[in-house]
Amino acid sequence: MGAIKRKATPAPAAHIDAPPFKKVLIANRGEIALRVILACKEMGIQTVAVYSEADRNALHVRFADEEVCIGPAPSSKSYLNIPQVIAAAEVTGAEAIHPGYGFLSENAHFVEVCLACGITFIGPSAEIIRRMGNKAQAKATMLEAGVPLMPGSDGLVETVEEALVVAEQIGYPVIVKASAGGGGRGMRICNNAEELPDLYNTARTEAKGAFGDDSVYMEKYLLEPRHIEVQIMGDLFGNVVHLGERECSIQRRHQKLIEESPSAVLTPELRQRICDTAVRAAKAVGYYNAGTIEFLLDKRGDFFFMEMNTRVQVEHPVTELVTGIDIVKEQLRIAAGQKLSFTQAQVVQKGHAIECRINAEDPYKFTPSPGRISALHFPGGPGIRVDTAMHQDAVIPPHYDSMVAKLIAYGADRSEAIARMRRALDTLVIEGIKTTAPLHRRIMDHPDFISGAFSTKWMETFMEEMKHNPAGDPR
Amino acid sequence: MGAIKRKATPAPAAHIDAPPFKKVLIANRGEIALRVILACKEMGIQTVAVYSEADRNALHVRFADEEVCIGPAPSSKSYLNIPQVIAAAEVTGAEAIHPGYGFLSENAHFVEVCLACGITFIGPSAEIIRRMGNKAQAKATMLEAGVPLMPGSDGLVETVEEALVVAEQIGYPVIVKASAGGGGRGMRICNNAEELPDLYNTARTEAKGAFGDDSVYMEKYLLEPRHIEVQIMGDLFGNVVHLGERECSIQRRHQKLIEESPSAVLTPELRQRICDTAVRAAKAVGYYNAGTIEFLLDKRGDFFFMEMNTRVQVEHPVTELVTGIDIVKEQLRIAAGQKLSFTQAQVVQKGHAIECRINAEDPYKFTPSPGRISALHFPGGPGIRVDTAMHQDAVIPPHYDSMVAKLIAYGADRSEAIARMRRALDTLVIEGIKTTAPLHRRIMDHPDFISGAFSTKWMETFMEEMKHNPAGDPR
Amino acid sequence: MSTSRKKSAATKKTPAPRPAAKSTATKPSAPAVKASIQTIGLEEIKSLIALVGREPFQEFEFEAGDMRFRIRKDGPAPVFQAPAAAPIVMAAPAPSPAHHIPSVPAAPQAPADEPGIHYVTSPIVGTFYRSSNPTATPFTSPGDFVKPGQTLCIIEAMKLMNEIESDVAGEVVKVLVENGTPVEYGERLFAVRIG
Amino acid sequence: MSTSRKKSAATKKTPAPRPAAKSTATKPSAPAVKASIQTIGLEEIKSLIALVGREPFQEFEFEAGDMRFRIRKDGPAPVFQAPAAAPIVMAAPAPSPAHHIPSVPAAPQAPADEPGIHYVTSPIVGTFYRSSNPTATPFTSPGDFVKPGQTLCIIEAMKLMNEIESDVAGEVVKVLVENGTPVEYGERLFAVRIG
Repeated sequence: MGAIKRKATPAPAAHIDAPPFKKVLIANRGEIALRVILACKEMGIQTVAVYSEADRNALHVRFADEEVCIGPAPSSKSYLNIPQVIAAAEVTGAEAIHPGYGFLSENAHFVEVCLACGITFIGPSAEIIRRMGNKAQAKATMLEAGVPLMPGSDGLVETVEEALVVAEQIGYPVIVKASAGGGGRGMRICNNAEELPDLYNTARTEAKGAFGDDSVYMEKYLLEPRHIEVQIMGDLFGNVVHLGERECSIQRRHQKLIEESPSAVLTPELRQRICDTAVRAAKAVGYYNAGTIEFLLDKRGDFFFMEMNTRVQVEHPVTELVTGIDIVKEQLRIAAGQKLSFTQAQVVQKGHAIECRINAEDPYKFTPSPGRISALHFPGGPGIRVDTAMHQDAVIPPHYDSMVAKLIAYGADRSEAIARMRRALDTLVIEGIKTTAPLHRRIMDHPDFISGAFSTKWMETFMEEMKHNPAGDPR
Repeated sequence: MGAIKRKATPAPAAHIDAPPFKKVLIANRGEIALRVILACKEMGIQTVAVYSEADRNALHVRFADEEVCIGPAPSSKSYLNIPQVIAAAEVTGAEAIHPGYGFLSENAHFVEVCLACGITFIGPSAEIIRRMGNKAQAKATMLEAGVPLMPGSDGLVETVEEALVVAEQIGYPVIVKASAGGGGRGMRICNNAEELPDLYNTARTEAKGAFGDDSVYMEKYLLEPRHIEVQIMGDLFGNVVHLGERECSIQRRHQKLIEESPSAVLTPELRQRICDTAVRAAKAVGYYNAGTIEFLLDKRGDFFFMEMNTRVQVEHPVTELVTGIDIVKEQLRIAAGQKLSFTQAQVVQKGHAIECRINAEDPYKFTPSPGRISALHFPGGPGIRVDTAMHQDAVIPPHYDSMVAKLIAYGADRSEAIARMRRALDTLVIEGIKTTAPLHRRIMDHPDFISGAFSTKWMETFMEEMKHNPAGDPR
Repeated sequence: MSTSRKKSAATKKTPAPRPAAKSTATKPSAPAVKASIQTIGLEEIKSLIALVGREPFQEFEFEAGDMRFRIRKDGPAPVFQAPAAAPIVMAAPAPSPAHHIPSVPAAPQAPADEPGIHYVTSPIVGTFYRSSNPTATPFTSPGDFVKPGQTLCIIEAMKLMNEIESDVAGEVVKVLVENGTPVEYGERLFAVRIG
Repeated sequence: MSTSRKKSAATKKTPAPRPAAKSTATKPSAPAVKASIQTIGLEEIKSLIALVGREPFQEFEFEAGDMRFRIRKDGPAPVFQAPAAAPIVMAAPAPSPAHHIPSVPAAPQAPADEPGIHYVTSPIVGTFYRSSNPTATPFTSPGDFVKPGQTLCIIEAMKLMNEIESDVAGEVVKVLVENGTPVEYGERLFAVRIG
């Protein structure tokens, strides 16, 4: 096995602003590790890649200035292994660590270890991560900041009588949920007071059987909500701005498949209201770094706080394309103690961007399809951005997530963005593994997608349609 | 050999505007053929690729809806073979032909054949092409339209006395050129009246020896001119707008290597003046389609008409990136008789774009390097556009030009665009052939390039520098 | 135009059957409009003539049922430099084994060739016709013996009828293209068993 | 933390040498600054002490020529849950042929291994030291015979000294890493001829 290599890097050119860091370690893999490396390269920052034995030939390793093998393939022994990541930063002299998304990115303990070792964590403080990671605490904070929460019971609902009172307060339909629950069990949707008593009792019985705990709580149930999130950025000086919203309603089992910006359904007034609310939410926790506030939006234009992600998001490129702001470079500047390089007034949403996540999965059954990529061609030309760490002959290891590429199309308007995404999917070649590209291609032609008439429930009905029309694969 | 294939294409979706044509044949190969196919796909136009036997496995063939082999590898027997191209349009029922650049794109005869056969040529009329293709006629037209021409003798200069008078009128330095000349022979640069008689006579003697013709003419000689060109677009209704300028001074033997927009040296006033002049020039010939007016700019801000290109330019992407306008799609609309889809006021230059032409050549000796691409990775991420028809295992045939890809970097400003181009070149992998990528990488680090202090002569001095510092290859 | 198509003579080095280009004054008829127009009146003919007059055609032939007419204009010569008056007769390209023309990659999808079988391929892009007009008998059919220079078919391109000649002697064993369908450069038209 | 490093014990299935983790109270010194500072005055020492005081170091040792000093702070314990006072002793990973851990691809750049030679590899990322402190003799040198469980070197990571033990018995034939240089996970440290 090879020793830690230091590669020759061109001397930083005179005109570049002093880089915010000399050397940054990227504690991640795949496309996001490469994305951070690209940002560092643009800023004249030296990069250290860490990798597991399964990723020896990965592009993030190839393109970093230095590389350190930190463990065997399983994440728990490599990318999630805090002492190994820290030791890699120490032996290479990296001043800061960018966590990407996933892995250690929202691990408050890791942030504390970085701090203790004198390494800058490129993200918010451990305290902010803890506060927003704890659902109850996050909700309490948001309530205080005047951010709308999903109406619901104040804790557990002990009796049918109480359930009826709560339902009357928050309005039907309501959902009764097992507090120990998950996976839809111990969960009942009620449309009116008549059916509530029976459904309440069934939910409790089912919860008891499934989890050994029959305690339930209640929330308002949105029939066809949209997932709208707001990208925010804050610095250490208390400045917080938003970069507009992203529409992420095309999702399957809470896994986003397609994201776009702007949303096709927000009026300028509603957009302003949601974005202002997100800024208020971020300011309430003294937020700094890139962050995302996720909301559910109902048909009447009411929106409710879901959660905050305290890291760069998979779908950040759509926001970068419509605003022209490089979110990852801004993260690096913020972590180095610089002020935000732009004001709210300078953030302008222009054009439309759509991202399709291309996963190594069967496009209809979603079973993972790891393996070797025998032929590869990524689309290019106007308005297409590809974020990927794949290459021909790359082997997709079974140990990590299945995303192989993000295909992002930009156009002057939504119609041009869709047209470009279609032809990008038509000129994408990935052979040797199955991918979700054909699924995306079908969605791009679907009247609901084209008209923007979809909710977070849409993929379910779409998959049903597909079952009855499996032959319509346009590829 | 396979028959003409018709591939299944998804039905055009409801929301797309009626496509300007039903079916377009692309009379070209390589990246520009693919570029036109992408534009057609976005507009719902069916595409027909033509190809020579050497291009059987090319991507423009793979991604077109139909494909017709039109001849053996040599261009003269395939891509330049007018009857074969026309016959391919006839048998496939293509209504229009997009010529790309090079090959038949500025062939007035071909335009006439298209007309005679009832096929729309996507470009200007044969008459316009003839007029702008003939140097004397183009100059006369420009003079009439008040476009500044390079000061010079009115025809041949017969005697030393006449030479001295002309030189006095146009100002030193002047250049004496053999009217039959080329390649620098029979050419003399004179800085003052004292050296003129001798140099004038030497030029004539050399011209006589080299070409058997000692007639010479004179022009003003610009010491370190810059190549500035203006992208214009006109429609059949007499509307002509400009899309700003491109700086193309980084060239070697009149072959452009790097192009950018905007130019780093134009003041807003000068930009306005050059662009207005270009629009005037295009209006003077009743121009329609995309076109480029090339100027030489001297150090004092004077500029002189060089020539007009009546087709889409290799470097059109830099303009597309800073204006957000899709030039190829606009060409298709114009040819179908639609009005320009934007006004001059709607054209806004935003940000900065740089293009590097990656050629299959030795980066220092420029000897062609055809062959098989054994490994390939194109850079992605924010601000990078790649226009290419290459793929891993592609074989670059020796019959055609050596450009394998256009790497285009976009940034909020020139500094960000340069930084992105650097990291794009650093993450570009092309194995199996030599390319000019390392040369571009060095130029991106050169203080002259960074400061914008270069002229069309700059590559000569840069290549000299390289000879003395061949080891400095940053890759 | 015609020279660039006489591929076989120029590129062959072995003493293989070498068809000579020949000129002929006989003009095969244009492909007939084979639609359901079985009868046509004087007014229709007049309107066709007027239409042809407006179009930049040099020549126009029409045939329907028993009727057949032809228009030829003496206007400006057509802009492309082709002998407009006479059809071009050309030879099919000779077989070109890879070692003769190394710049042409072997077609990867070509099936393994049967020994003794020669394929007559199309030297141009156009529409393939087996006979000089729809009512005529085909130039050749399976079982016929052909000799070099013998016309095998017509390929129409740019309103011109191009006779394609055999470049070998032998028995036609198969016609590989349907009458009236487009063919591309190099496409196999006939399989001929040499001998 | 220490459990995740005891790779050999957890993953081995064959009855191979299985070193036990052991604890030791002796703390090896930190690596010396081996630069060209041959003499150093009181002022320099003071400034070094001040510097170290500001940094979040637990311990600092310095050595130049005859001089040697060491600083140790009793500040707040580091936030990570590691036994800060004692170094962690861990076993080197046992040889892991591909059929035992198929998820780990064979390193493509590894040269063909000499038969009978076993490589002791690093179970962690850190800085490699051959001895417990700069003046001490190396734990092992070429020619030495080692047995399973014997300490071969120290790897420093996160200010902790981790003793690396041999997982085989045999003769050390080569030390593959320079003293004081960084090593990564899986990097070969010693070549041992088994026997």
